[in-house]
Amino acid sequence: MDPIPVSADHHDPYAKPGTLTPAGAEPVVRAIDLQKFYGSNHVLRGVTMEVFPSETVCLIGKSGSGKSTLLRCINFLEEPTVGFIEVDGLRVAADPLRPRNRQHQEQIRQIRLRAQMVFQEFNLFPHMKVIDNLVEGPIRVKGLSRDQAIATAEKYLDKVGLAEKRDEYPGRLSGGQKQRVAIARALTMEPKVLLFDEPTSALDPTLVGEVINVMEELAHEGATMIVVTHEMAFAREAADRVYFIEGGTFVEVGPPDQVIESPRDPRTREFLARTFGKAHVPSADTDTALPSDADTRATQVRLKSQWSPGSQGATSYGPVGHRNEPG
Amino acid sequence: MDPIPVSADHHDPYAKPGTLTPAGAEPVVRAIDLQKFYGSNHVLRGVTMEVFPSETVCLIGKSGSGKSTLLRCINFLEEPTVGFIEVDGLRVAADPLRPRNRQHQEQIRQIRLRAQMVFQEFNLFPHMKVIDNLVEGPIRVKGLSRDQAIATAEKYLDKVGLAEKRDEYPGRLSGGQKQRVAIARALTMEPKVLLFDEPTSALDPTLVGEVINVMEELAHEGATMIVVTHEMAFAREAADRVYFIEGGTFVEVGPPDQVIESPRDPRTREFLARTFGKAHVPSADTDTALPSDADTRATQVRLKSQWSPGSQGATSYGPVGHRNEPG
Amino acid sequence: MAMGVGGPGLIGRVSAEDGFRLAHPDVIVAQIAASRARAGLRFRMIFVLTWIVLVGGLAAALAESGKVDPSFIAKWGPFILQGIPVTLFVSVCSIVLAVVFALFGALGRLSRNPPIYAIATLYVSLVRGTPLIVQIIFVYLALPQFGIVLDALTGGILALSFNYGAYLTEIFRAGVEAIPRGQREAAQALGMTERSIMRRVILPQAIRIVIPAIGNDFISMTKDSALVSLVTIQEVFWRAQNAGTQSFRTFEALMIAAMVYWVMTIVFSLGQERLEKRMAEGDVRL
Amino acid sequence: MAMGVGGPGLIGRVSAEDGFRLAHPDVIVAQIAASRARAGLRFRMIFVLTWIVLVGGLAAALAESGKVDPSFIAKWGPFILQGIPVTLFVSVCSIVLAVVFALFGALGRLSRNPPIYAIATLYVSLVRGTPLIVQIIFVYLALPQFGIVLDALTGGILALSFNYGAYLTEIFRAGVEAIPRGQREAAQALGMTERSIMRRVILPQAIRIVIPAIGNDFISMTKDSALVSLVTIQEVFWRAQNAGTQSFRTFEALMIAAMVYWVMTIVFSLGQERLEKRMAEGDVRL
Amino acid sequence: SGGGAASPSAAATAVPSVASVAPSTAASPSAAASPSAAAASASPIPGGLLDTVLQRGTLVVSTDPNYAPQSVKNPDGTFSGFDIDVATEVAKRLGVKVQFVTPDWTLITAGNWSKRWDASVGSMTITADRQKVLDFSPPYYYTPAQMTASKNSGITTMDGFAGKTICAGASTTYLDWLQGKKLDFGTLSPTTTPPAGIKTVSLKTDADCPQTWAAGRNDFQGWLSSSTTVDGAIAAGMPVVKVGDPVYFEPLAIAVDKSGPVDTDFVAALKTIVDGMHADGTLTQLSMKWFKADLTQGP
Ligand SMILES: Nc1ncnc2c1ncn2[C@@H]1O[C@H](COP(=O)(O)OP(=O)(O)OP(=O)(O)O)[C@@H](O)[C@H]1O
Ligand SMILES: Nc1ncnc2c1ncn2[C@@H]1O[C@H](COP(=O)(O)OP(=O)(O)OP(=O)(O)O)[C@@H](O)[C@H]1O
Ligand SMILES: [Mg+2]
Ligand SMILES: [Mg+2]
Repeated sequence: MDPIPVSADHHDPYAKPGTLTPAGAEPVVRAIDLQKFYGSNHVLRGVTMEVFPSETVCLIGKSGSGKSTLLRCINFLEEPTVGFIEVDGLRVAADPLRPRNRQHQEQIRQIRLRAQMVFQEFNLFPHMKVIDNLVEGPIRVKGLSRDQAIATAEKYLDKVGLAEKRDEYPGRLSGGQKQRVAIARALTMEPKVLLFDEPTSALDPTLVGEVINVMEELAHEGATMIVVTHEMAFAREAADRVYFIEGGTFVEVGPPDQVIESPRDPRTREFLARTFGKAHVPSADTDTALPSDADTRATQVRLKSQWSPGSQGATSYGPVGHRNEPG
Repeated sequence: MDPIPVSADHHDPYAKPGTLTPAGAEPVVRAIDLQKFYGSNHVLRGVTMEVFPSETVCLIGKSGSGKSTLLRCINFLEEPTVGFIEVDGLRVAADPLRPRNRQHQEQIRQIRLRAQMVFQEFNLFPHMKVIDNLVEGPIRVKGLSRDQAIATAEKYLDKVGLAEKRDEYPGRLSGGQKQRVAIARALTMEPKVLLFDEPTSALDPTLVGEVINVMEELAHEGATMIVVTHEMAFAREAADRVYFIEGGTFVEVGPPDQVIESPRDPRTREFLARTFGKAHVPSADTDTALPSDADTRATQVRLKSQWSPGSQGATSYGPVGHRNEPG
Repeated sequence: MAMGVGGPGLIGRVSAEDGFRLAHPDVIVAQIAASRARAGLRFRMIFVLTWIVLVGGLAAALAESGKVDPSFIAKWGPFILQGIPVTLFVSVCSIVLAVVFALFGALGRLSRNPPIYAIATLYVSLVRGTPLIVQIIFVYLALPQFGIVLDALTGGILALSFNYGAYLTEIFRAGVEAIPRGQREAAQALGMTERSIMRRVILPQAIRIVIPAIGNDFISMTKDSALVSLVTIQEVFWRAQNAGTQSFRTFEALMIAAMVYWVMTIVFSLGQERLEKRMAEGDVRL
Repeated sequence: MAMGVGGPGLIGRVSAEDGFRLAHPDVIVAQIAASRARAGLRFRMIFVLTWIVLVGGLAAALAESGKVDPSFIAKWGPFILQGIPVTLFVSVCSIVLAVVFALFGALGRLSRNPPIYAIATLYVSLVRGTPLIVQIIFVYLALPQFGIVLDALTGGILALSFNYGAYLTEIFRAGVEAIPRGQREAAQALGMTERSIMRRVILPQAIRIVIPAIGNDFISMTKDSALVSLVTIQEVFWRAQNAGTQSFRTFEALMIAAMVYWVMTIVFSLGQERLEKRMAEGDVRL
Repeated sequence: SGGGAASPSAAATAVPSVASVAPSTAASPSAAASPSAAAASASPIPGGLLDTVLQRGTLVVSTDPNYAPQSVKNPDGTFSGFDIDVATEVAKRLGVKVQFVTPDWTLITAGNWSKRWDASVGSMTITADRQKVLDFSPPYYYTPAQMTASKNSGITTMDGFAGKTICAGASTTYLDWLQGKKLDFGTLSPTTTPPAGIKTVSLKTDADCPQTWAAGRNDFQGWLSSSTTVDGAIAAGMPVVKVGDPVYFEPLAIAVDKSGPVDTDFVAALKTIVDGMHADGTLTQLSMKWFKADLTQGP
């Protein structure tokens, strides 16, 4: 492999402002020429991705293709080997050879609190009540007063429909409720972008819907989101752009109706076939495709085109308040 | 609930000799008016089942419906609460109130070695080589000499296509290989009947085929088998009779083309729909039904009608010897 | 037709016209539950009986043989029992101090600062590598050489807690490492500093994991505190030895001491069991 | 446009025409590996240095202060070291015997026969409930009352192994219970008798689980064997105390003993680590 | 109680170690009576202690080698000291070899030896309490009990100890005396009483007390032990000063376990031997050798 040119001014050729992006906005997240080695395992082989405000992008790909690694490099849970991360105008370059100095550490912390992550395994703090899980970050990290923090926390807890679980311990919640609390915890930090790493993979199939509903809601309200997911129905409905990653590089990028419904690259096509069964192989008329596992769930999900604020699908997940309506 | 009459002479109304059963043979396994309580949980509510020599019967039903319990009562891994078990003419009545005396224990041991079980989790002995796993039973239980036992063991190891793994430790085998060794271990006991409790549920989907192949082979060679499974393709292809159990009683019993292809009972129909997706809902022409998860695997399986000794399907699982050809 | 053993189980009745008729399910459940309860009761009774026979038999045999002098017990028993508060005081103080040592030890063992890590590791290695009895005498004789003169009680407590601190250090470290990596990551992702993560997220969870181990160590401590008798602390064992040698009845004296320790550990174990059960039932699930 | 810190990492070169050019992946991998290795080496060096400074500094301070007499060490050192074979002999014999006790103890604790279970439970409870020092003297004094007179060495070994046997009993029991239920069921399903199941399936697996614990207990045993000095066994601690008392230099003598024990435990721990690693790598995976 | 200490150099002569056995090389002067004066005289009681010893051909003697110069274990593993020489000579006169074992002092004084050893030649004080469980030979020497103070306590007179804390070895007569117990040594019973209002502490052995001072601790101000031990401590540089005259003298004798085999003939034989050793000057010679003073004649 020959040396690759790296430049801080590289741009994601596929990135373009999403349907909800305010005019003239700069990208919130830029990952530039990102590479990551685990030992000699070359996991990310130079990826460049830009996400504009109020966009939802989905990251799909086989197990081990580097999806989580990319997401975790964005908020420096993993130290990238080469490249740049920029979140909300804050740029930090990869620097794998030295421990980070204080100034760097502070920059990284600033990036983290702007790019909040929701984990597959929820990772709620089990020794704290739900409300304390939510206020921990704002109080310790953003220096809010407890009262302020609680007010914000309650707002977002209400948003995910769990106001009444305020004083429960996480151990007493179902998986779906846990993940909704985790989303509320991220929202309470009022970040610029939300990172989701397979937020429904650890859930019982019957509980996937309630979490997907919350995420859809957020997407439609103009939250900026990067979502690693296997829920094709979600990607199809809510994503502005889908990145298909394989072997640490983007193989195909585009709007969902291109990447998912009529993939051009044979690798994408094979992935979709293998992962979701043959029912997903592109067909002229999606509506006539026979329902399968994933589609059974998809019935709980409203298509973006049909969605309007305040409307409730057949399956609701409790009281949900609506933030700023996208113009 | 009123007292139920229990009689040692009750018969399974659905049982009839299978296609491979020698004329005039008595049932190998009889479970008569079997009931099982776990504490106050009434798990088996009086089931009667008879299996003739060389028959393969499949047991299907929802999680928690009592499938495993029935199977485990047959070889007394669970003590039944009410009823009789008869294996190869040896009959033992339920007796939950006392510990079993020596004579009973010996009878139960005799039943166990005639009705060999294959577990979902393989349960190979990890501290013994494959060959030692196989000869342990024959030497300790049947009193065979080591040489005799090894000869038998090698025969069956060859049969499941794992002759070359003879001196491996189980830890080094794949899931599918483990389960094939477990089947060989059961076969080496030369039992009258094989009991399978979801033998492929713990396997990676790509490994299911090799185990199903071995089981099909056995079925076609005239082994007597009771199989708890979710692999409808197997049931459809290999079963003489399918028992659908719900809430501890048999709801529908019959040949697979009735129970699976055109179930009469609404509970059966609902179960099939829920478990296997709508593709399984009976349709006039099975071949035109769209492929689904289970069907993808089914392509590795030969239909009974097409099967003939010595023929190898598209997917083979290594050298397989053939025992007695069914007439 | 079928050979075999056993008639139908006892649950039901046989009548002439329709053979065996099964009892109502509720009756079956009740009968099985009753049979279980009977078996459990029988087991416990035989268990208690065996203990009584063994312990009582041994006591009776000793009393009969004349090898044991009841008047000795009457005379010296109270003297030995007076050691219990001392033993308890030493044990409680030592376990508290040991937890403090262990907290710092564990932070050191988890530190990525090489000197701090090295010091903590040396502490653990040295203390776990030498006998407690050596350490107790050592603290008694060594610290004064550096001008630190502690009274015997303080010195004994210090030695015990220094020793247990090292063992608890490793338990605490393991407790911290048992916290799933996701907890740290979630806190990092929130933007929390390393200090906050440790103090707010990791330690509170680790401490709960570690409480049973502290309980176990406390129980051991009550026994190991016998060794501080060597540095003139008049706890149960010291008193027993003293009483024994004075009246040439070391055997009886030690028997009394053994009983005292046994009862103490049984009581504490019961207490610990209840604590653990309460923790398991509590709201906070880890 | 973007504020932020840091230029591109060091891996590559900047050229005029096309900005930054990345190094070959192999070079990147090698550079990172080298940087890791350097950091690791630095850590280990500081670690060792800290130990040397601490231990050496302490030794130097003591030597300088005149509190420690080098001639004493020269004279009595060899005498104390001669206790090592005795310590080892006692420890090895005791651990072997303890394993035997524990095997029977664990079978008893797992038995559903109430008297056997009760006896095993009493054994564990009594032994774990009383101090080792009491037990050692007790065995020495009590057994003769029943006409059993053992020489000191046998008695000491018996007391130690009886004690450790009780602790190992519970470890063995836990080891047996850690074997997945499926193993027992598979053996039952083959028709094996309870005896065979235990002997052929459960115990061989349990023993492998339990080997590290036996190793740990052996290391503790070398230290606890110091207590058998009370019953005249001339192992390391006895010799140290003796040398110290005779020459009024207990402090130095105990320091030598502590070093001896420390080195022994370090050596054994290394041995155990290697054993565990070998077991982990071995063919047999549990 | 035994008790004495001296610089290790006191161990001038090598005496066989625990296992090995040999006649005394240094201690026994030519004046020693012909061997086995007592042993040969009367036929021993069958199964009795004397019978056992003669049958075995070895006298097993317990000694606590924490008391120089009475009993010392040398760096080479051999024993030496006054008691060792006495024991060796006694065995020689019994016509048997000698072997030493080293149980803890508290175990020796507790009796119930369970035949683990035959006799204690360990400078044991004859007390009425001990006579309940042990039989004694006549005293083979007498040690003065000497009160001492730590150098930095500034105490110089017995009155200075009033209200202070005083240390003694565990299970010693010194501790008993300090605690105000009546010591019953027969005609030698002490008439002195301990200083008023004192408290006591006990350490494992006598020699631990001065070491505590040397280490810098001041848990106690006084120490009571045998003058021989005190001399040893002073010689080893311990910060100890003698205070006043000896407070009493202890008759020290060979002890035998009462609960063991019948020992009347053995005790009789011991009496003959000890009396002989007094008479022929053997004991005086040994005392001069180890203590630089004749302690065999009593106060
Ligand atoms: N901490 C780590 N150390 C070493 N290798 C790692 C680490 N994390 C991930 N890898 C390796 O990096 C590669 C990519 O892992 P990654 O978790 O990013 O995949 P993924 O696309 O998220 O897969 P999945 O769908 O299974 O979550 C894999 O080969 C994995 O083994
Ligand atoms: N050992 C047991 N003790 C108590 N209850 C049990 C036990 N084993 C099974 N049960 C209960 O018995 C019922 C039937 O269990 P069983 O395992 O037979 O179901 P199953 O049909 O095999 O389900 P699955 O498909 O999940 O294996 C369930 O309600 C289960 O909770
Ligand atoms: Mg991932
Ligand atoms: Mg089951």
